[in-house]
Amino acid sequence: MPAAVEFRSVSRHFGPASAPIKAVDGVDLTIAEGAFFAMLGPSGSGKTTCLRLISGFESPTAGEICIFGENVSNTPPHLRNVNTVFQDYALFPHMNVRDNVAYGLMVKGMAKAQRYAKAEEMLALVHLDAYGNRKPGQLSGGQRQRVALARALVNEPKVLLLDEPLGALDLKLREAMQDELKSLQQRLGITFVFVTHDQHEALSMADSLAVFNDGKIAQIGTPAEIYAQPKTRFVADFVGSSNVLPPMLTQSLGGPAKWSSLRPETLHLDPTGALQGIVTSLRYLGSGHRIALTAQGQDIAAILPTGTPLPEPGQEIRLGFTPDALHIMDEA
Amino acid sequence: MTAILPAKSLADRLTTLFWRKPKLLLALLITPPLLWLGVIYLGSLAALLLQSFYSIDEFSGMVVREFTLKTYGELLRPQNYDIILRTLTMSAAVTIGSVILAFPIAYYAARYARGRWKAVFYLGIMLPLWSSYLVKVYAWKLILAKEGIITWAATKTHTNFLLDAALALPGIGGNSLSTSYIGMFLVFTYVWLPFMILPMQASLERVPTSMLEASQDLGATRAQTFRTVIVPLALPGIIAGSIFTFSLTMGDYIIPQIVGNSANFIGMAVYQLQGTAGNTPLAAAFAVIPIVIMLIYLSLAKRAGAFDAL
Amino acid sequence: MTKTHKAATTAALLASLATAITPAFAEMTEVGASEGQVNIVAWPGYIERGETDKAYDWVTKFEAESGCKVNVKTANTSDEMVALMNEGGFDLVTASGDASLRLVAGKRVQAVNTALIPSWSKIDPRLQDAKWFTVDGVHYGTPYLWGPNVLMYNTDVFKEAPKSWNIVFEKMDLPDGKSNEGRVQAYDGPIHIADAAQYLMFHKPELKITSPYELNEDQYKAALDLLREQRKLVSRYWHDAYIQMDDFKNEGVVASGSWPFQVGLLQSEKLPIASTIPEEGATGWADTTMLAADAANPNCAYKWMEHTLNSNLQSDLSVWFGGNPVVPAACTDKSGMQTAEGCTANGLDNFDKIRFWTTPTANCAQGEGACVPYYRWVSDYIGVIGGR
Amino acid sequence: MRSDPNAAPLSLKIAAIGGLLFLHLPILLIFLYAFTTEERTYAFPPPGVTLKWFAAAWERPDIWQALTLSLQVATAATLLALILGTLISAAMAQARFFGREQISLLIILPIALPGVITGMSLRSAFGLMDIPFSTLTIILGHATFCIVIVYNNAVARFRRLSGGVLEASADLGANAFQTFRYILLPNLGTALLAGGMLAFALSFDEVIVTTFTAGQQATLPIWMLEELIRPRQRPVTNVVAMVVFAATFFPILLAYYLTRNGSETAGAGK
Repeated sequence: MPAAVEFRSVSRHFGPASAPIKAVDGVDLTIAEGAFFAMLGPSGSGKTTCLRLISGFESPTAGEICIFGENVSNTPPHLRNVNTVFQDYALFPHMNVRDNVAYGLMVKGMAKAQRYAKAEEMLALVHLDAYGNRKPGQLSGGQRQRVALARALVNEPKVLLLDEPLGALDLKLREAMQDELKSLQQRLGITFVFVTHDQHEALSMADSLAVFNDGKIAQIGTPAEIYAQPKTRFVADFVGSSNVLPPMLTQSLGGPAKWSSLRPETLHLDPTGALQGIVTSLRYLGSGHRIALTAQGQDIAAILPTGTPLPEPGQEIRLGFTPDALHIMDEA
Repeated sequence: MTAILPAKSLADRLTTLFWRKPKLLLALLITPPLLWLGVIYLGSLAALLLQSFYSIDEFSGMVVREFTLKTYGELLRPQNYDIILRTLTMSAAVTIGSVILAFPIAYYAARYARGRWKAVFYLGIMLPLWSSYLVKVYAWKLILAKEGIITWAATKTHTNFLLDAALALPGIGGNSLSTSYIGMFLVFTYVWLPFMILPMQASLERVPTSMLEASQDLGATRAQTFRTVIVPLALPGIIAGSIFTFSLTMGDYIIPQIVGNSANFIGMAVYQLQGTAGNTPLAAAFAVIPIVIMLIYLSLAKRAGAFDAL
Repeated sequence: MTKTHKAATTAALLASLATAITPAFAEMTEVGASEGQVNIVAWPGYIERGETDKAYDWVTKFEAESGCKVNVKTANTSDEMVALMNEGGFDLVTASGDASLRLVAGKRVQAVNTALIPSWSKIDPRLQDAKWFTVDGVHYGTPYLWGPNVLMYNTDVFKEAPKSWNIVFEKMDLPDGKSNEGRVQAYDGPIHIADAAQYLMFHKPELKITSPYELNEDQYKAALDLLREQRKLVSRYWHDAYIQMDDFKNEGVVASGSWPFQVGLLQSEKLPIASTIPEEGATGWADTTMLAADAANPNCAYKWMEHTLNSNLQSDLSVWFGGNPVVPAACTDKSGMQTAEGCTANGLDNFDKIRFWTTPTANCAQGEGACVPYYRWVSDYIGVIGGR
Repeated sequence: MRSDPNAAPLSLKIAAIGGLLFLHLPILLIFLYAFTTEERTYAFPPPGVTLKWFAAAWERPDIWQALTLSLQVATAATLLALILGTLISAAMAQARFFGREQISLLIILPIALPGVITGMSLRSAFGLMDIPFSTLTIILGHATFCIVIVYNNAVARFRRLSGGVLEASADLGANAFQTFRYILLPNLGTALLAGGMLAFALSFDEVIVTTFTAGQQATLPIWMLEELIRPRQRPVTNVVAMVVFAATFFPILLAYYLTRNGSETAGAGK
């Protein structure tokens, strides 16, 4: 069974061949059918370009892209059986919600009654059945987002692409939509590929993810793998808020002379702990306290659960951790 | 269902072609207008300019098709130099006059006029644009004539002395308003005024009210707000409008024929030299002046972002 | 449409096609079927179809009889006429003497076969071979009308006719005691230099001007100097007959060189206007209906030329425009509104005293290249009007 | 002094309304002389009032011919300008490419250069290409300077139209033609209509370029020029000017509401 999406040494360069801007640089990627796959990275890391390569709005400079085993490198967007939920939703401002949702069916030539029936069905799925006659301008952000979703899903795509789909929503709505998207994906069994710069979103929703940096994939894996075993300083730093320790410090903590990462929540106060430093500040997080300290010239963060006695700023403390919390990275 | 949908129609296949060769679509879109503007229009402009490097034979009056700069030299002859100077002065004066007259209208329409008044202002500015230029010019002739409406009104109000004082001004005065530069200035300003108001209003409308409030909030007086906030923000519109007022004045040959003292303007000179005197090289050389001025003007305007306000 | 009609139309179409393709180098040998229209460039007031005054209409009947619709494009100066003819698209032009030879030299007009114009013999003998349309014995058109450039004046200001052109050339007080500054006009065409030259011919014999159209550098300079003085008096030059009439009505203008046409129209409006030919004499125009080299409608053009020599037309035209018929019989045969007295008033007997407009050329009676050519008249007159 | 910030200062109000009056008093004069009983000297004030010039204008075939021609020319030129202007604005909105800046300058050139130059150039081009002067050449001349009007309106709308909707359309399976028909055209519609109306107005009143590109045909402005210089029934010109003015009142009002609504829709997304 072929993968839903496969990148084979795909590059996308912009600008002159002599001094190209490498938006995507030699990416190999396999996304399994039925996956909820996240592409995570800071802006400009190439994740959105990868999404646009799948939908067809960009063409690879080198390499090839397959969808369900078929090479689509030569297929224009309108003939690819994938659909996109755009970042700004890109709803058609002159059409009402129903016409927006039915658009894909209309251009395929489906009869009016039939396509409207399907559109209503889709609107019901996203809980907007009463909104068919409204114009996009009359909807809230969350509602627009769901219209965009319905409009993409009505075509029964083999892969649904989501470009920062929740970026424009406020926190509460975003969390609700995260759940909704996840359950929708599970119900429909369609492969979801979504792009985000929000590591929480990626970790909580995806069943596997790729971390992008500088046009390349820094690491692919399940959220747990990425979180617990970052391969590079960049991943460790970008995913979660890890303490990235230089080789010298790693060594002084009993590790090899390599870069390592230490998650703040794995640290605890321990008078015999290996990590010694001076507290610089304290911050209340609700679920606990975040303590910033300097150790051997390095800024270190630790999260202490509520109930732990707290040090004062300026106080020298020692922190301990379980040995497997110190994750040694491949990167030298 | 597979990942690739079949191309069902010619339109689908063409779309595929456009997608594969995005330059092709661009070329298809741009070729017809470019053929027209780039080849025919620019080509004929170039052909016109080429003629300015020819000259007129002193004896026969026939055009000599040999490269020379002699014709350009002729532009510097006092009578021709006068024409250029006179035209540019008038164009500049008309532009400045239009800015001053247009500003209150544009500013009021953009900032204060609401609802029905907004429509009144819009119509009030657009309608004169739509009513025949020629009939308006002739109406002005009636207004400005020695025995015309202004004289009539001045007599009725016993303000003849003001009119006489204006006409006695050296250089721009004359026997009557309709044969003086003052009269010509009035007519030019009148006919081109809407071309200044519209872009000015458009750019003033883009100034958010909050910005003016912020300025006042920061303690700026009205005059300071005007000078430091409104004028700079209206500038693209003013420049865009001035492209029209300047260029239209520079090239017009009908108004100087009807109003004024028969002294030549560039537009008239080009028209007469080319059409009636058969001196195409000199006409072409004259034509080069507005072209060069407008090209410089346009490139400066582009830099000032005035094209968006056009 | 009947079959015969159709055939006739086809024939006419083919004929016009043939003439369109073959340049009309050869003279016509016969006048064929009407092409349906004729396009004429004319002076304002020259071709009337009763639109201004129902009594003056010499087009409607012609159109009905010949089947040629007459399309008229008016021009205000000779230069404009030449330009229009250079552009093409016209069959005929009523060219004055300062345009006619330019048109011949420029090959814009073709020779006319006088044998195809039955009324040719009725033309005033003084005009039949006039040098402004006859080159090497070949005729390039049929005479249409001639007349003087008169001095038009306001009778409220001038109780008596002015004796000299000096009222428009030199600063002075007019009979009403006020200065002539801003109250006189001059023609806005380079040919007006000839009027100045003619004035100098009379007042400065030491310049030895023999013809106002043949000026050497010194004579030319003197004429321009006079015109520069005139510039100070003139607040607006007249370019167009109707605008001049407006200026006499609304702008306080009281004297100017003009055409009998304006005088007649202003008088018909009961305005205090009269005209005279002062002691210096007058320049004048003798106009010829010329046939374009590439005329698309030569048959209609020939029909029109014959029509123009009809004494009824000549009679009405000379009254309407204020000129002299080229068919002298029109003055006396009562075929139209003209009378013998009218012709005398228009200067019929002054033919030899009028110096007709001709195009100044470098080669003149004073020698090869001795005279100032016309194109310089054009640019210098622009300078004079501009205040140089 | 801190007055209500939403009320205009009196001086501004006076200047603005004074400016509007300056724009309209001469037009009122044109109207007035359409009713005068005295056609020769146009003395002010007119001695009497009559409606006979309306009847006279109605019966003049030359007016109808000129009006018909002007309508034909303006319609054809506007259509041509709409097509060419839309094409070029689509190309300009679509991509950055070599020479883009130069092209935007080129589009503006025919209207930024004085009409006498545009007219003369076109005339010589038609001459060189052996195109006889006809209605067609008038239309081509007018279309040349109308393109920029359409272009300006269309390109502004393109700029406001989020690029995403065109991609969304393709993404949902529409080919380029369907996208044009269902997405682009409805969104550009009012901008094109407004641009088209302005272009129509410009063409309808154009005289300078027309004198160079017309053959024997007279458009309404050319007819007016002839008529004003050589008046037969002078008030008839005023009647025509007045009728044209009145006839354009509603289309302008319509264009105003169309473009206004257009900007409201676009503003709603903010």
